[in-house]
Amino acid sequence: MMDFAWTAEAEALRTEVRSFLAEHLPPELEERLYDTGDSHDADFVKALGERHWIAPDWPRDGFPRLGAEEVHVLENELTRVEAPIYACSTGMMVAKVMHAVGSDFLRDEIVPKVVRGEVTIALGMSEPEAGSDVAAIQSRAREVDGGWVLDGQKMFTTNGHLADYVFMLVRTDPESERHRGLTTFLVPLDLEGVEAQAVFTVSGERTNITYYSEVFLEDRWRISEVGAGWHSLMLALQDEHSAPFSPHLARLVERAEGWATTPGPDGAVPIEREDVRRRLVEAAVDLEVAELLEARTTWMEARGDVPVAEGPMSKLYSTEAGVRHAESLTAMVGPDALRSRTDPTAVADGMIEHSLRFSLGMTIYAGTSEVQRNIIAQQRCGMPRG
Amino acid sequence: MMDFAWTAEAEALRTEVRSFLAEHLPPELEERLYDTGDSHDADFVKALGERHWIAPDWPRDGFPRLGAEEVHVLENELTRVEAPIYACSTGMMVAKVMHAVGSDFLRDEIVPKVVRGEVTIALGMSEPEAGSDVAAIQSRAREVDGGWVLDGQKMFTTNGHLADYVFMLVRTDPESERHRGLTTFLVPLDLEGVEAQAVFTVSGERTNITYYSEVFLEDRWRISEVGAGWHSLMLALQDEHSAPFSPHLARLVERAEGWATTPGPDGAVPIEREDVRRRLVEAAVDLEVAELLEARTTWMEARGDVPVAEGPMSKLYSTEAGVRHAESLTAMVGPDALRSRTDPTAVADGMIEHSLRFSLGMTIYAGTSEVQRNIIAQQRCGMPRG
Amino acid sequence: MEFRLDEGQIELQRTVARFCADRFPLDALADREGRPVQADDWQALADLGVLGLLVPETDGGSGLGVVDAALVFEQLGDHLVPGPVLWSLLAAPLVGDVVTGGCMVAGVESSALSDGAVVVDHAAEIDVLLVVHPDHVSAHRLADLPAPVPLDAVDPLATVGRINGLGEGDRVGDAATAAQLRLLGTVLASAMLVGVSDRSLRVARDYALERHQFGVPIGSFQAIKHLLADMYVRTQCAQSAMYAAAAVLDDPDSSDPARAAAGAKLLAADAAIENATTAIQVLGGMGFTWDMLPNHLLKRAWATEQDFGTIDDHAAHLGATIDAMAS
Amino acid sequence: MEFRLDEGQIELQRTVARFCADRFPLDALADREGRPVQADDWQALADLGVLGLLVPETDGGSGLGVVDAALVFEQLGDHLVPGPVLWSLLAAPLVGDVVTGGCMVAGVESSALSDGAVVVDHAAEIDVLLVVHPDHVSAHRLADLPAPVPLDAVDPLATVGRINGLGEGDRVGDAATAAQLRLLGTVLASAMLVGVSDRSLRVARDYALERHQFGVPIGSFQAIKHLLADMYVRTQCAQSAMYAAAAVLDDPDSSDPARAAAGAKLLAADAAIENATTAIQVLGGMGFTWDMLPNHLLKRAWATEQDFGTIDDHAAHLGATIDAMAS
Repeated sequence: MMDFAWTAEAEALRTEVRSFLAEHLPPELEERLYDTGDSHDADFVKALGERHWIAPDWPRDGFPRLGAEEVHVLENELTRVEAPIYACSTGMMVAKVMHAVGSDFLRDEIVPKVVRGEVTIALGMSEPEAGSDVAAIQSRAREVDGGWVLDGQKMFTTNGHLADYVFMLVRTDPESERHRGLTTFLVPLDLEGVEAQAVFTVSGERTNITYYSEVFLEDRWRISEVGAGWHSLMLALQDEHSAPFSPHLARLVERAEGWATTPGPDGAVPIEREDVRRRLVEAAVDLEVAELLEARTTWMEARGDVPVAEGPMSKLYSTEAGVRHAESLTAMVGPDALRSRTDPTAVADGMIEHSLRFSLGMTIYAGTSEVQRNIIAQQRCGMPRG
Repeated sequence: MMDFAWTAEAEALRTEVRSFLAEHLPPELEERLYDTGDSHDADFVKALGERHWIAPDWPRDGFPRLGAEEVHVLENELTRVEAPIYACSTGMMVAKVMHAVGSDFLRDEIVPKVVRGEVTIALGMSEPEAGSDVAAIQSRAREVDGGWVLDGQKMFTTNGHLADYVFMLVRTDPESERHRGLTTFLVPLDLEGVEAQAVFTVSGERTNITYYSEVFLEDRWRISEVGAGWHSLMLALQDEHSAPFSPHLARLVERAEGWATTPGPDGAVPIEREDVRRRLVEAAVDLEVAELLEARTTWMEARGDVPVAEGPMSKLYSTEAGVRHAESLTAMVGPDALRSRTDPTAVADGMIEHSLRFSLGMTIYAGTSEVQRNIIAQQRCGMPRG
Repeated sequence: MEFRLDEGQIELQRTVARFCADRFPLDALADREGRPVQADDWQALADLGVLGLLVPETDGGSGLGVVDAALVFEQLGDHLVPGPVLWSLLAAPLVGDVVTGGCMVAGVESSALSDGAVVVDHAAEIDVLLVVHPDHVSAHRLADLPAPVPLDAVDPLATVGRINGLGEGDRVGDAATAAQLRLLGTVLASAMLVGVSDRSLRVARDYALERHQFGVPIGSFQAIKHLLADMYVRTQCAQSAMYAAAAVLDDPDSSDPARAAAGAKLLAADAAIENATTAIQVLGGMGFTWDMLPNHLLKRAWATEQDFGTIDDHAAHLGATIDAMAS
Repeated sequence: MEFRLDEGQIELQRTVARFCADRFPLDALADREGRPVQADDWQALADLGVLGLLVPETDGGSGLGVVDAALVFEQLGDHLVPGPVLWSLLAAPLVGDVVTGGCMVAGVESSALSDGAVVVDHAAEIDVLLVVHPDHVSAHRLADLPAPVPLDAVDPLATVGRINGLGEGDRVGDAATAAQLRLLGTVLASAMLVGVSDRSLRVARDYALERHQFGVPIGSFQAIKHLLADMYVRTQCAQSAMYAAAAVLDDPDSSDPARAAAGAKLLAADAAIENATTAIQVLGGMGFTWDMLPNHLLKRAWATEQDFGTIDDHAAHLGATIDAMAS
């Protein structure tokens, strides 16, 4: 029998998460994150870790292991309010790789700290000449007495200025090409020779270019076998569980509805206008669909299926709908919609303006819409590669 | 100085063409063409030929040679009312090839008849396995005493059941591949072994599959040198002057405006409704742009420039706008829009319904939208082929 | 949460798919153009239990739920099954002999009325015309009505006629029944449209793999791939919303049935029209010929979009109830 | 018919392009963020004759036409030139010292007024504020107004301020002048937006050729090609409509200037926003960073869409005059 309702446990968790957020994500913290563009807050992450909400599907003494539906609700609630959890996701992505192929030191010393929210790990994969085509990387490490010396440069090291470590993919065999001769390391970000240079995005988040110049690294920080870096990277990416994207659309709709149901300076309530209702309905219908798609993906995960094209489909649908509706709802509000949050005359607290900018990155990061369409065509329509 | 007005000569010609149409394209003929799906009428074509309007840029004693702007106006007016001129266009395409590479017989006997509207020529290029990729054709001719024997099958031979000849591209060297070993012929359609089987399109036009079974053909019907067929085909296609597409959009807009300004059964005039005005404006703006683009293409031709990407751009813009607005204006009219012209209860004489079906073919024939985008990207944005 | 069909449902789906493929083969569509529903086909549909799906077992039906019926109608759309199956199924609990195939029913919503006349699919073939008014449902024996005037059908696989004047008819349902019929009709029309979307995708996909250009299947070209990916996404979205709406109709307390049904119809009609149109584009010149499947899929999509509220109607309904959507 | 620029126009275009590239280099945008207009830049613009383009030669201007001015503003958009150049140009015939660069003018349409306050680009930097009312034009010396309250600018290359209360000001134009300023402003804002569209296309094109993935330029992929083709078409359409509108303003009897201007603005704003957005998508992760050109192009497009009527405003205007469009 089909059943589209969430479990009672999941609904109970939703309430719990919301009261957690009311306590741990006060307006001041939200404001600071907005102003700095940071995607991380150490206290918030520690509080999450104390509830075992960083890796809720990971076994830990004294804590229940959450089911897929509960994990979904937890992530949804956190994402909807833009809680600073990105360093946790990246940390757990790397923790799972270390758990699978890392040394005892990494597995026993580092992984538990990630789970508890005590340390965070940024990602160092992309390079100026290696975006989607990761195999084109040029950063390198050469073996020296007692360890390695790293040189290179990584793009988009989000949290590179706040995290404790960065997960680095580098070329250890200078003669090698493409996927061969690569090795992964966990690089402490406080080592000498490491530098993070701020890069701000259109939506105001801070990411970094990180530079590595003659960085000496003990061998215990090596994650993969020498030359087996590509395999360990694949382990990280294989974790098909993708972040939910519909909460971003939900946030936009919520803000727009808030504006529409509040009387304007002339006393008129915008939602009485037909075009306002039309635009809101279009967004609300797409939001319901996006949520349904994600619910189904969650249900597949709960069954142990791999949603190999469902994740891409959800991401494609939610993020493209996000762009479309951010534009439409901006037009709905009119010129004032473009004043930003830091402007005292901003409409809807400037958050429709922020959604408009934010939405443009969503169709790019974590695989562009073009890449998602290729995956869907190949995986679900049986089209040939290339 | 920029100047966007048509010449006085062109405007005078417009008036002349309109009165010609009033005389030679009476409602009964329109209706017969609609019912049969034919794209040709011998009397109409003869009347066109008498005015030298089949090849108005072709020298002919006793007639002025029209300039690019006048040709444009002539074609626009004819296309807008769906006059049966397709067999003239295809005929002239082939006449130009015969003029360039054909024998004296073809040049002196056939070409003038095409120009005068006394004979028509259909195209036999596409095959079941060779659409955009014409070089994949399999129809063949083998040399015999005194001529050739043709075998094969051609798709989309529009007017194949009405025209006098078909322009055939066949493989004359059975060992050859792709572009080599091809030859072009002018095949009289009344020869034994030629058969035309009707294929109707979604918009109700009749095209044909033509079958050629052991058709004996004298050598005088050969157009190209043996093996030089590809070159002569390229000559035909190189004629970059493309048919105008905006008149189809103009026809749709005109019909929709006619509906919108006529009181409905309840006495209300639809154009008073805001959504009706919005939909009409969107279509009218796109129509103005489409006409501007075509005017500029015409102007380039008049200057002797080759509008290598402008033709594709005009076609892409006009035809995609056609699909979009046919859908939008159908929704504007409501359920009744879908009753066809032959239905006594039809709205707007069923012609919005016809535009809806017609528009879907426009983005396919004469190069799909995908092909047009490739051309534009390569020719005007400098993108690499392939 | 459970998105999977149970075993009975999967079996039902398979049975109907096999039946349709067997009795209404898509490679013989030309034979069906403009033809009335064949008596043996109608009897076979009745024998299969399609017409009595929602009638309780005690009354000779199958007593199944709306989700089950939706599965069946997805298949009917997928195979372009002809005839007023949906209206007959809706009428089955209200009008005698429908379940057994002895009485064929078509219908109209009273909103379709203008100057007292109605345009009805299969008008000349039916026994009874069902009219869903805002506050009641009436049934009219064809024998008591003026003879239908034949019109051109949007969908060439159907016939259509205009009936000038209905009279009173028999009152066979109250306002609640009328509302329920409208909801059921909306969801099951959506199911047919999802079937049309999915078939359009498969037709385009098969062609993209078979047809070669420049030595490779045209499905290797990114432009074609992306068209197919978008077709897939549209089908999946419409299907998810349609199943969800069907489930809400089975358990009306779980959510708002009118809202769910409106959303489903809107998405399913859009998916069917867009996908059939895209199938024409993918098939190119061949796709634009009358006898090929995309033409028939598009016509069916256009015709079914009109039943139980157009895209615009449902968008307007959702707009009017937007306050309920605020989350 | 003549679509070609004459030699004088081509020379003008080249001169302005060279000037902009030299004085406002796009690789040093970061230096210009949030910065007021520099006095020497403003003087240079005046010296080049930009501010007096439409002022008769007898009054110290260049006495050029609207098409010429459109060519210049295309370049200003293309190079993201800062400052209230458009408003100053509009004010030049009405307010003293503008042509020589001695008086900087910004402006608002009275439709922008709410609760007596106005939001003005470069409010703190100007000498005079021009207000275009429905039936007249007024000029207000900044010195006589309350001090502007700085706000965040949509376009980081501009500053913006709120002025609370305007008073009466001096009447410097009648209803006809007001109407003419609105038309000119609409067309020249369109020209700037066409410049932004075209620059967005060129940025995306260059990146698509330079950036390699899997061993080939990303411009080899059909998905990227088609994005670029659509950018090209949008730019060409907007440019054609914009030049046509400018030509109509130069020869108002040839067609309806209000309708032509509205169509141009609608198309140009859409092209600029869509192209800048597409440039971000083509440049991928890099495109989404603040310091890269696409961000600035998009911000300029958003900001300029608001000037002299948004897309929606112009669509509404055309809708209201639809009867004139019926052909």
